[in-house]
Amino acid sequence: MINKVVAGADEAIKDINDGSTLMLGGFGLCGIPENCIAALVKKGVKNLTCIANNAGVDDFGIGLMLQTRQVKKMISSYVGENAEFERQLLSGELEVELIPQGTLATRCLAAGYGMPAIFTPAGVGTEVAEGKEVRNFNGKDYLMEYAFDADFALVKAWKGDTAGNLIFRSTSRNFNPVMAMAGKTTIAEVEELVEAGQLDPDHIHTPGVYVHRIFQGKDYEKRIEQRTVRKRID
Amino acid sequence: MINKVVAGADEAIKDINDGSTLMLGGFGLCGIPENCIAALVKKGVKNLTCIANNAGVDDFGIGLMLQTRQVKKMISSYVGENAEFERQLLSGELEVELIPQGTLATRCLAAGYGMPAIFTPAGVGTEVAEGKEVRNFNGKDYLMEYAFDADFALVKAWKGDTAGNLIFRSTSRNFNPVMAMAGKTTIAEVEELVEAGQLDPDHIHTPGVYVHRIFQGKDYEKRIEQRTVRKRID
Amino acid sequence: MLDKNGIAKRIAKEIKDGYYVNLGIGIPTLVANYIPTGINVVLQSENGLLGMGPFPFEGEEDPDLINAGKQTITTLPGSSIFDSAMSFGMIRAQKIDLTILGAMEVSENGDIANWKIPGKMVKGMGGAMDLVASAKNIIVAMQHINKAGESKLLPNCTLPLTGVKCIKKIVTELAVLDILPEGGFKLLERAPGVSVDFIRQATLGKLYADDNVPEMILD
Amino acid sequence: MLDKNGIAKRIAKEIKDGYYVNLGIGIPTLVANYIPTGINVVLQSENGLLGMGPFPFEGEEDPDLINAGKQTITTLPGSSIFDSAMSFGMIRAQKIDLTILGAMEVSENGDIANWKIPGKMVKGMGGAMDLVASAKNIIVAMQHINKAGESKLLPNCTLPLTGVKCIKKIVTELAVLDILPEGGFKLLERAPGVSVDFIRQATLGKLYADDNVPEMILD
Repeated sequence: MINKVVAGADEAIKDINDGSTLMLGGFGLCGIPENCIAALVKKGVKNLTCIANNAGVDDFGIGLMLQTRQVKKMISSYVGENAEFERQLLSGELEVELIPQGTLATRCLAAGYGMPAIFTPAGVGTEVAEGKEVRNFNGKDYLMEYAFDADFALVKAWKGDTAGNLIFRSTSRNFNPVMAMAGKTTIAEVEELVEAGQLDPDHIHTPGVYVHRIFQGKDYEKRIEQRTVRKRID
Repeated sequence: MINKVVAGADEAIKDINDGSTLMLGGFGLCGIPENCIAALVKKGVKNLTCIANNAGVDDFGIGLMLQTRQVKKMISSYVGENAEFERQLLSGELEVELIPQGTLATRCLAAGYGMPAIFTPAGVGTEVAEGKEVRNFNGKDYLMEYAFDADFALVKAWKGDTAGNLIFRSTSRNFNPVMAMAGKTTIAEVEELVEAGQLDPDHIHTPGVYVHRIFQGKDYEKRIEQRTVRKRID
Repeated sequence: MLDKNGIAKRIAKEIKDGYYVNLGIGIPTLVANYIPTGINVVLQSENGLLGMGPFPFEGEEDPDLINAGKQTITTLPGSSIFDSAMSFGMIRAQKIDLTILGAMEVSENGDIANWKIPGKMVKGMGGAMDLVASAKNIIVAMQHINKAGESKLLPNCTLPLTGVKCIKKIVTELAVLDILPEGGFKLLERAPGVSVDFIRQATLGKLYADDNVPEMILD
Repeated sequence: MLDKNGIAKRIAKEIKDGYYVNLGIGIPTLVANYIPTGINVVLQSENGLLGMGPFPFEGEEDPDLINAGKQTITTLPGSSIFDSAMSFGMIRAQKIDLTILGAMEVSENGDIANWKIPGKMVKGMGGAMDLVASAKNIIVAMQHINKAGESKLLPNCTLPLTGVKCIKKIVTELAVLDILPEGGFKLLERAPGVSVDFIRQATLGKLYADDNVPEMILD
């Protein structure tokens, strides 16, 4: 099997340079590549275009890269409560392209599956459709949307093996598998890195062929954005 | 959870009538819905259009439905060594539409993912392209191929639960998950039917929302088409 | 006049046995609390879960298990997890029987605006545009009139659209309404104690009402 | 002149460390036997497997585990299983570094015909059209001349095409050839004992050969 292991986050991102286009997995703060983000902040690369469903919060996730002004453009479906984000956007320092969440996911899938474009009804008749080709199939209008073209995909998995195979845990899966397929270079950080052969081939979510570098992550905070609970007396 | 369990194959296929379009999972004889095929032969429905990668062999798989002349049209990528198939094709009793294997799989995916059409380079410049729209993206030509529209998908899984969730085993997965997503009505037969909650949510290949009926199959033959082995002295 | 829980309660009556349902943020989330007992319903969360369960007990929160509102939740026996592409795949393929979401404005031809107010900071459409464009069955939970007393059921939306000609049913603090295929709001039910005239005044779009519009039955 | 194993052996030298490789049926399958030791290569089987292992030991055949030729096989540590859509997705997305397949005819501009002979029973293209249309790096393993002594390396294919302008390298019983971007077969290596003149006579398409074309080195 082909060994994809690198020592750590710094080595994994060493060729991410100014102006790169990155995909970052995660939904809110769930399943985000914490180690890669920390390494990017440390490295200080600038003018990044980030394709990610959300932009993190002020002091965590992609928000950390916004504070250091490393992000030139965000391509997201929802950019939450993030004061620094808002400030940069209003001041014109940050470009933002908002696209429907399903379009975001499917444009990743298209890249991973070698489909140059896909059709979706999301956004027909809205400002999202401006400048886009509309096509009718069976009486319904669809927009043609193009596959993403990202230099790097940074994803976070639960377990991975030395061959780059990945298994995700619960809803931290979200965008990670489709982005893993979509990056020209895909970097995976995992909570537990095991030898090839330790994962059941039937349980692998992302086959190693899609993963170029994998490393054992560390110090995961896994911050919860909305802690909602019920009382035991329920 | 919504219960999808039916008593057996006869009940599961009870509304498959003459002239229906069916998808049947499997690659060669691997992962085919043996129980459903037997029930269709018993029921004797005719003029079926079958979308399946292969057409079985003379005395097994879809070959059984060819012997009883239940199939009007096959849509496949490869129709192997099957004397009755050949006879019916040459005599004009059987229509065959051959399409590239990846196109077959992706037209299923398109149906399951609500995409009316997809683009693939497979078949550009060949007779497969005749009458189809060719479109150039980034200097490369692609054919536009439409999502399948099948009345029923018949799939075979290894394990399933009462909520219709499916797990496939090894390469018997093949076309089964994409067809499961693509059928207007999807019928799953499983080697082992368990209660909802017995399967790990992270290991489910086909979520139950795609499955309309599920039953515990029986008497699986799982015939091997090409038994290739090596000697232990290797 | 209904409060938010009343609206949620009334909408819950539209949920039928065997439905897969996607609930948006806000009032729609409350609907989960009023799903009739004795029916089997599966909630989809578009971040990749079928079979959303209740909030976890204190101390059992799992940061890897959240819903589309980023709240910690639980799974149920029979739940399944999938990626975002499959999640919106099943939405586009109309495998979800019912979508319930909020709106700022709805027009009499079924357009909806719920994601952007010009001049205000935009947060994004999230999955709303996918949901409204794809769902075969959408119920909008919304306020009939805004705080300034202006109608939000309009001849045409004034805010940027989320989707066009996609809404068929609306439940507000005042009424249950269908949108007619040929356009116009059809009044089906009045909130307890609310008159047809009051609803007519609160509806800027074309309103059709029969002579005897029944009051909602909530319990 | 090479036999089938000789062709496979020569092709195997093109496989580099870290390659993901798809092997077609026939001679390409034999290539697996000659992959140089000391390099790490992963074989893809388009029915849904990365990391194809050797045939099972007698008595250990698993009917659920086959390759694209429907042969019983095994997995290896690090193997992964996926569905047919993902399998052809990774093929289309050019995640497979090298595809090796057979051909009935190849033209000097890189067209290939390998699936259909008019008048004969057609079995279908299987995955061949997807593979040739998508792969960035294809090697064709084929006979240079047919049993009647006629060239199969032609100015234009006479059989129905599998793909157009997609082939860049060919290994036959006589030679290793590239197809030039501007068209034409470029002779790179001769099989042991085979002359350039012999290869020229066996090649109906345009053949370019330098003065000193080396013999293949097989071991």
